[in-house]
This record gives sequence, C-alpha cells and structure tokens, in this order.
Amino acid sequence: MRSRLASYAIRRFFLYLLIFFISLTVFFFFLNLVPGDPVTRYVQELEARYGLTTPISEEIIREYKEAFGLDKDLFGRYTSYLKRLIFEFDFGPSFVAFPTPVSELIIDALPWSIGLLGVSIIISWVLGILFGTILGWRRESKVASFSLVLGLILSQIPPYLLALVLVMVFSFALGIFPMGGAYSPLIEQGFNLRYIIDLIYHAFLPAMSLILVYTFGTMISQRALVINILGEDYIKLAEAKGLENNRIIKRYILRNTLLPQTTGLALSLGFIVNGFFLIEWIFNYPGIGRLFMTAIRQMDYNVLMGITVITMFGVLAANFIIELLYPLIDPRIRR
Amino acid sequence: MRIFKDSPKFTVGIIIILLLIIIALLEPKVNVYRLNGHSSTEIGLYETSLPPSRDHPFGTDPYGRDVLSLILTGLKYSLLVGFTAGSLATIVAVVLATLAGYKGGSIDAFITTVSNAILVIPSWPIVAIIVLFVDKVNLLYLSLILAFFSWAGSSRQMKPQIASLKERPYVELAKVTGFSDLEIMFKEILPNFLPYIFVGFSYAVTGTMMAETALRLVGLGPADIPSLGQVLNWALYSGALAQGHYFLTLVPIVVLVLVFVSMNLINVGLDEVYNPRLKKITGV
Amino acid sequence: MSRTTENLLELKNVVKIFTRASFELAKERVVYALSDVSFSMDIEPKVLALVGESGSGKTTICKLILGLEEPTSGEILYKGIPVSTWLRNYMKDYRREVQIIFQDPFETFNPFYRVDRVLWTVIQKFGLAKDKNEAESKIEESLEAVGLRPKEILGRYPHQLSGGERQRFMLARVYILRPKLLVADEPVSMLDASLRAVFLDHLKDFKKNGISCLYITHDLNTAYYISDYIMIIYAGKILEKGSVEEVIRNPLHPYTKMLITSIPVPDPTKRWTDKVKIDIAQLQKVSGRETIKGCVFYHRCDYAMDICRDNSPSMKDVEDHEVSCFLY
Amino acid sequence: MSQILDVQDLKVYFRTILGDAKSLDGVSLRVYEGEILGIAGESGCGKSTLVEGILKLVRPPGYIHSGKVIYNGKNLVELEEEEFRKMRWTDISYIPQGSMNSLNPVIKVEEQMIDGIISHIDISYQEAKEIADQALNSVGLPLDVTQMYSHELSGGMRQRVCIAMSICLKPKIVFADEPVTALDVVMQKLNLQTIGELREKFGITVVMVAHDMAWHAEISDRICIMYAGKIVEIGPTLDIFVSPLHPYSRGLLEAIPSLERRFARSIPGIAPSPLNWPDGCRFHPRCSNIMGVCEEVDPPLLEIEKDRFVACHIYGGG
Repeated sequence: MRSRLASYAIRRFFLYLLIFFISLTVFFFFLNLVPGDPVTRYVQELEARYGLTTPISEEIIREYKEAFGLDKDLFGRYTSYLKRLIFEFDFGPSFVAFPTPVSELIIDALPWSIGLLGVSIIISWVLGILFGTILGWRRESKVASFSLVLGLILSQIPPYLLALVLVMVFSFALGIFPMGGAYSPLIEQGFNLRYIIDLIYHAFLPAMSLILVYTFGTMISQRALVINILGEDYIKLAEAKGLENNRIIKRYILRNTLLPQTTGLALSLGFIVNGFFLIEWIFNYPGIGRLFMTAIRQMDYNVLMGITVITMFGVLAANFIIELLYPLIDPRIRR
Repeated sequence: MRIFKDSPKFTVGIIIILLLIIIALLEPKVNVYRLNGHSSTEIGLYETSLPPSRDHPFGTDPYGRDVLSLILTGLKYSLLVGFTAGSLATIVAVVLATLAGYKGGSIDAFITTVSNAILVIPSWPIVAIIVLFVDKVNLLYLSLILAFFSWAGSSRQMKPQIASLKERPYVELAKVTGFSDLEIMFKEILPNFLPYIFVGFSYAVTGTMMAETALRLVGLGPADIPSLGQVLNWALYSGALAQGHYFLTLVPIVVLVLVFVSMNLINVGLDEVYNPRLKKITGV
Repeated sequence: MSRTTENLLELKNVVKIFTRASFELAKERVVYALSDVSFSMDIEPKVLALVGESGSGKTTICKLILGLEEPTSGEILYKGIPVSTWLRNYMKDYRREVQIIFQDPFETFNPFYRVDRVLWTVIQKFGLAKDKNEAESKIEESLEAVGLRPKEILGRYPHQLSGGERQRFMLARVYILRPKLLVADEPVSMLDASLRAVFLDHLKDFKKNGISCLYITHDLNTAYYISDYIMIIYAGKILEKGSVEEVIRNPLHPYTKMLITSIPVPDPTKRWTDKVKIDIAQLQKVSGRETIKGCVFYHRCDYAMDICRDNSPSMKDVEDHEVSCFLY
Repeated sequence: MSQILDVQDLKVYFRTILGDAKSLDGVSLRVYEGEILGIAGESGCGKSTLVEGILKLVRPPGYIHSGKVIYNGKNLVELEEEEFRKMRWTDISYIPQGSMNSLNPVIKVEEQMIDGIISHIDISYQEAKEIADQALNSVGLPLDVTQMYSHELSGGMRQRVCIAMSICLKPKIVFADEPVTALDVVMQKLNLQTIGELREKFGITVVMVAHDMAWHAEISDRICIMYAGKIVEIGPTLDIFVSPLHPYSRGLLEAIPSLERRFARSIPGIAPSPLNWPDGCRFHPRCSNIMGVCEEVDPPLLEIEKDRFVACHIYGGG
C-alpha cells in the first residue's frame, strides 16, 4: 500500500512539473508574440510620461537587453529565461527599485498575501461546507430558502467589486475600519497582543470581501452535493439501521462530500487568486498583489514577471499538495 | 419549451439578462435623446457632481457627465466584450470538448490536461501583463486573450456530458443504421447537448466579463471602450469613494452583479432540469 | 451445426483486450475481455443463444459483430468476408443485413425526437419505400405485427411509452428491415416477466421470415425457451456448445452444471437440496482476466486439476456437443 | 402461530407535477411469527413501497397518506421518530436491494457494521466488534472482509455483508427488499439460501419482496401477490403454485419459462400507471375472465378458504 501511494505521488509530481513547464512556455510565447520588447516599451513609456528631452543612452538600453538575454534570438531568450527562473530563481533587478532584486521584494510581500489568502480560504471553505450541509439536510425551512437566494446572489459577486463596496461603506462612510494597509505604524511591531489585534483589525475588510463570496459559493455547491447524497442507497440503509442523525451527517454525508469539495477547492484556487490582486490593491494591503499593481503602473517588467511566475508556482504547488490528500480522503483512488 | 414551467430559477435568470440586453441595445437611442446628440462620455456637458434630480436620476460625475447614460453605455460595452469573448471561448470549448469526449483516448487525456492547466493557473496577472505591453489593444484582441483563458472552464463542464452522450445506445443504434460520424454528432448528440453548450457559454461570459472589468478598473485595456470597468475606474480616480458618490460606484457594481447572478441562475436552472441525478430526487 | 454449407457468421479465435491507458504516465492495466472465442452460425435461419454472467464478454461479442469494436486478433466473417471489409466497402448492405436490439428500452430512443423518426430513418437510409404512402403502410404493418396500435404509438415522445412498448417498437424496426442476422443483447432483461413471453415469441418467429437470431442473455430459462443451439461463455471463453436439449439435459462442463443447479425452479416441490459453498476467490470483484494462462474456470471449479492451472483446454466433440474442459 | 405485525389499509403516495402517484393504495396484511412471507408482483405494483412504508423509509416527494402498522401493540406510523429509531435494527431490520450500492463507499465495512450496534446498545467498540465478527461468521464470510471497502467486494459479497449487518442485534423481523436482484445466478442461490436459514438459525421472521416467483418457490412459506398498488391474492406457496385463484396470479405463473417446461404465455396489455389506476378492478383491462361488475366495483380482499385470500369477483363479494 505504501509503495502504491508513493508511485501515485511521484506520477502526480511529474504531471504538475510538466504543467508548470507548459504554463511557463505558454506565458513566454504569449509575451514574445507581442511586438517590440519590454525594455524599449518601458523607455517609450518613460519618455511619453515624463517628457524626457535627452533620450536615455543607447548604451544603457543595450546593457539591459543583454542582462535579460533580450538581444538573442527567440530560442536563445527562451533558454536564458528558463535558466534564470528555474535554476537561479533570479528574476533580475526591479526597474524602479533598482538594484534591489525582484526576489527580495517578493519575499517581503509574500507572507502578507499567504496569510490573508490562506486564512480567508480556509474560513470560507469550512463555513461553506458547514452551512451547505445544514441547508441540504433541512431544505424545507424558511431560513433555508432565504439563505439559498442570498447565496445565489452573494456567491456571484466578484470579490474585488465587493471590496470596493466594503471599503466605501465601512471605511470611508462609517469609518469603522481603516482605509487600508496591514497595520498602523504607531503600534510597535512584534509578537504582542496589541499588534496582533491591530493586524486583524486591518485585515478584516480585505478578508471579508473574499470570505463572504467564497463561503456562499461553497455553501451552494455543498447543498447540491448533500441533496444528491441523500438520494443514495447507503443513506437509506443508514436510516434503516436507526443511526442518530448526527452520525449519519458526519460519517455518511459529510465524509462523502469531502472529495468533491477538495477537488472544487483545488480548481477554484486560480480563480480566487485572480481576484486577490485587486483586493490588495483596493485595500493597499502590502502583499504581492499590491506589489504587482504598482509594478503595472510603473511598467516594472521584472517584478511583473516574477510575481506571475511565483503565483503560478504557488497555485500549482497548492494543487499538488491537495491532490496528495485524495487517496487519504477517498479509498477508491488508492487502487 | 418545458424548461420555463419546470424551473423558476431559469425563468428569472432569462428575464433579467434579456432586460439588460434590451437596455444595452436601446442605449444609443436613449442617450441621443437624453443628451440631445452628445456622447455620454463627453466631458463638461453638465455641472459637476450634481445630486440625483429629475433629469439626472443618478446625478452627474466630477467631470460633468450624466451618470445614468454613462452607465448605460458602460453596460453596452461590458456585455459586448463579455458576449464576444464568451462566444469565442464557447466555440473553442465545444470543439475541443467534442474532440476529447467523442474520440477519447490520448487526445482526451491531452486536452483535459491542458484545460486543467489553464484552469488551475491564475490567468489574470498574465492577461494584465499582455494587455499592458501591447500598445494597440482593440476589442477583438482583448476578447481573443480573454477567450484563450476562459475556454478551459467551459470545456471542463462540457466534456463529461459529451463522453456520456456518446455511450448512449441511441448513438450506437444510429451507427448501426449507417449514420456517418458527422450525422451522429449533429443529429444525435448535438440536440441533447444544447443545454450544456449554454451552461458553458454563461460560464465563459461571466468569466470574461469579470476579468475585463478587473482590467479596466485598474486602467488596463482599450481606453476607447467605456465599459462599466472603465466607469468604475473614472469613479475611483475622481475620488468618488472618498466623497461617497454612491451612484457613480454602487450602480455599476449592482448592474454587473445582476448580469452575473442572472447567468448563474440560468445555469442552476438548466442543471436542475437536465441533470438526471437531480431529477431522481424531484421524483418526476 | 454442419460445417459444409457456407457460414452466415463465423468467429475464428477472436481475442479482445481492453487497456486502461492513462496520460499520467501510469502503467497500462491489460484486461482480456475475450480470449480465443470461435463459433459459427450457418445460412439456415436459427436461434443461437449465448449465455453468460455479467462481465463474461458477451456484450463485447455483440459489439464486435456489429463493427462497433475491433478485435485485437482473430477474424469475424459474415458470409465469409471479414466485417471490417464489409464496413469499408459495402457498409449499407452490411447494416441492412445485420441488425441489433439493445437491452435498455429507455436509452435506445433519442429523447429529442418523436418515436416515429426511428422507423422513418430506417426507410430513408435503406430506400425501403418508393413513396410516402408505401412508407406509412410499411410502418403501420410492422407496428401491428408486433402487437402495437399505430394510432396510439405514432407521434409520441419516447418518455410517453412504457418499457414494453418501446422494446416492441424496436422489434417493428427489425420487421421493416428484414435483416439476415439479428443480434439481441439481453432484450427482455428490463421487461416485466408477464411481457417477456410475447417478445420472445417474436424472436422465435423471425426464423420463419428467414432471420437468424443470436440471443445474448444471462437467463438460462429464456434461452431454453426460444433457442435451438446454445453456447455457455465465462470470463471471455466459450466453455460448452451444442443443441439446447442436449446441453440442458446433459451438461458436461462443471460451470454449466453449476449454472443449471443454481437456477431456482418455479415449483415448491422441487426445492434446492444442496448448499452452495463460498470460496474466498469470489470475495474479490470479478473483473476481466489479466492473463491468458490456464482454464478460465480454474479458481471456482470443484474438479480443478493441475493441468487446468497452466494450459487452457481446447474445444472437443463429446457426445455430439462440444466442451472445452480437461475432464474429457 | 401468533401474529407479529399487522398492516391496516396502508397508503403511500408520491407527489408529482401531474398529481399524486398512488403507488401503495390501501394494503392490509398480517405477518405471523417465524414465517417467511414472500411479497410478489411486477415492477410498479408497490411491493417495495409497502416495505418502505412499514419501515418509514419513504422520502419526499413520497409520503405516508394513511393507514396503520401495528407492531407489538404500537402503531409505527404514529410512533415518535426517536422511539421508532430505538426499535430499528434491534426489533425490525432491513436488507437492501442487491443491485444497489448500499454500503458507504468511503468507510470500512467494520465501521458500518459496528455503528449500527453501538447506536442501540451501550457497549465498547471491542464488544461490538465481536458481535459483528460473529454475524459475519454466521453468513460464512471471512473476518478480513471488515478491513475492506465496498468497491473491493463483488456484488454478491456486498449483499452478504448487508445480510450479516441486518442480523447483528438478533432482530424479531427482517424485511428484505429484492435482496438478490442483479446478482449472478450462483450468488443469487447462495444469498437466497442464507436468507432462508435466518429462521432456523435465529428464529427471525422474514418478509421478502421479490419479482421472480421462482425465488418464492424456493424459500417462501406464504406468498402475497400484489398488482397496481393492492394485494390480489395471499396463500401458502404450494396452493398458489398448484391452484392459483386470481387470474393475474395464474397469468404470472404461466408467463415464466423454466427448464422444466419450454412454454410461456404473456399477459396481454400493459401495466397501468399509478397516476390514474383503471376503475373498478385494476386488472380488468388485461383480464381474460372479465365480467360486467369488474369495470365498476373494486373487489375487496376476502378469505374464501382457510389462509386463502383473493380479491376477485369470480369468488363473490361483488
């Protein structure tokens, strides 16, 4: 049994490595189909935006191009792109915050994003499954139909639009929550209670804009799953056995929704991360999302590339880890 | 069509989306009449930041534009991008899903892996970078990019349906009655597959509209297309959030959410009626 | 079954392997659905029953004959010509002469169309009627032949008909086509007992209209009722062949004996006397064999000998019917 | 023999868009201690609905319309769910259909056997495990089955686990709903014999629902034939086979081909729909000896001889 699990893990690992490789390639060729190259595009933008009179010396531009292997032919650029990313984990320096390397910027910002994103996803997933199960089990009550309608609406609001509404109402209008940022500069950082409360106080609205949406999304899918399972024959036998309701809900219903919900979580990670960039931008939250958005405005090519590759890697790694759980969740996969 | 009787969710969804489409189609006439000839994005037509009044139901924005007509124009373009990119994505999804579902084997495994890859990786930053570095982005180019990343969601919905339809005995009966592969696809499989194409289509439309709005909100993408995302961008950068200019920010959001909710209701309705599993429980 | 006249249908050493290929670089699992199956049906119309449990490969044989699947090795000849050649060069004729009735009456009708389309397409595809009136009369005639009233049936959708009606509708389709060979894959297993007999009578009468029938079933009772010759299949191999009276009254292969003694007799005075012993081998899910070595029935056979473990017995003539077992 | 269960005019309907489907339309039946009662009839006649009604396993859109089920003095239909739950598995247990996936696919067989036990009697997991192992032995299953999952077992073996489960707490009466459908012939015989032995080994009363009359011939003491939601005939197995009273019973017996005789004759017409049963006697559209009264009056079930009940105007009561 151990060896079969190991071979399953290795097979999945190589598949994800392949997917990561394909996505890097697709991303690279998409970028290079674009006319011109990032460096010249950046220079043009600078001249247009700041009306530089003296053109930036050709020499600097050439040096930049060489640094990123932009002067070689397509295949040459591709190999240097891969070599730098995978082996040296070097995204090159940031244009704007020259010479600090992009990887340093990312390492500073990453913990904030992972913290906020991770906590929000787990809370919404767990709450969604809980509410969904209750909704599926008690379908007739008034509350059930009301929360279903609410769910059908809330689950469809893109998190970043909800963020706009939340910040407008709770920060600007009512002033209950801070306008943005992750902590107030006055409080001394460190592992003390005041700082932690302050962190939560700042992270509350950004987290809520994701939690409200994804909890109801999971609730709706969980309700449908539970209704399906209630029609199964092993539930009929469980009732005939006279099991208590909470044992049926726990060991028969919930246990059977675990796999589809885990697959659902894995597949929706990409979608959630998509929306997350804007949430950090709207709340000025110091994660890689905000870093990405400022890089957009400054056209800082290396930072953009670095963050995209990191999020790709992060989501694929998360998927791989989640998929490793499948055999533990559902014995049928161990075969 | 039996579906209207069977599923209230589907009916409500269809009504809302049709209303929105009609409003979007009427936009040119309404705006010409309301702004007597001027375009809704023209600056300085009226006094700035007027409160809601009879002739400006939603007031005017800090640049002196009538908010109602701005939103109407925005809705038109948002739907335009959403439906163009959505249709492109659906066509690609149907072709690849049929290929994978009908032929099966290694083609199926390859297409499924690629579509799962696209589905899993966060596509928005990639689209953002591409749109940023392309100097001239028109509607078609934007739709192509958005379609490329959203066909995967739809094809993942459709492929299992095609694979199951292909196994049905009536398809084998058609083969045994001398039908060619094409005849089978179009006469036997397609009619039963239409509801799932629409499910895929509404996934693609909502997906692309969300991505487009996010791009425009940040100021990326074609400036000459004033979609609702652009309207929100103007609102954001004109400090509407701070001044609590509710109509300029909340109304576009509500309109967008109406589109997404109605498309989702259609999906849920279709699923309840056409999904054999759920039918078992409703006992019909 | 005489060998001299040319055979209507012949299977020679047909092997069919299903491999579960998967993209994620997993090793492929090989499953032997059919291992070395040979039998034939001569020109003279008859009913040949193919009896086997679920998973024994009987549906695979049906799909191979109809060209819905390709054999891994061995040949399937219709009137001496391989089915693949028929389908490549004379597809219309082959489809005209070899037809099928499926098991599930609820799935053989495309829910999108009215039921009449099934008959109309058959007439159009094979040009069975000069004009509309002749087509209509042919349809009505065929419906009445199977005991359905055209006025009540035509124009309705599949879900408005009962299982029995739908299965008889498929019989009407066969009446119109007048094929030479009809393969019936478990045609009555979804019907109520009280409706089965009339359906089976039609299959029997087809002989008078020159239609041979290969009747595939797991139910020995219905096979005994309508067939002239019978074949017992288990895990992809034919174990016994012969006239139906011969095989039922004097079964030779241990598996056939086991089948016959296991069938409950609808007579309270003739209850089972012996008890079935369980063996651990039956514990596992019965899926297709993974190797071709040894007799297929070895692990369940009471008379299993060492010789049975490694080599598989060939078909031998014993008391004018054939059996594949080392006991003989 | 003393009476263990008394069903009185039980009705179970199913709500559909086209109105109520009267699947079970007024069934009265007595079950005696220690007997094996067979309930026969074709698909759609309501025999499974009868069992689901008695065990209150009817789920929306189905509902128990009316009627009583008396079990040692208590009316199960009106009984509080919690009180009835205590009786489930200890007094009354159930064997599911053979073709269904009645075992929870994601937990081991052991847990599914033991949860039924410890929900009713307060004992340790280990003691419950012994009871489960003992039950498995009694149906001849090896103990390592407990560590397996349902997808690892063949259909026949899954069904034997269900039988073992149902007798863990030595219930008084077991309802088996099509217990051997869709199993292979050898497995059918194996499981049928096991069900038949429940009475000798454990003194359990068995009510078996099955559409194949041959299964009843093998193990049932009495047979109750149902048609269109009602009972048309009840009688000892031998009498039913030798001299069936109701025309439908006769038709049913003639329709089955067997290795004993190569003759079978179908009953004309098609099975009626529960959405609108035919008027009067529900079999009259397909009955060969139809009389005028049959189209108007639905014949009541009468005991015309000792232990022989029939609902047909030929035998009076019109």
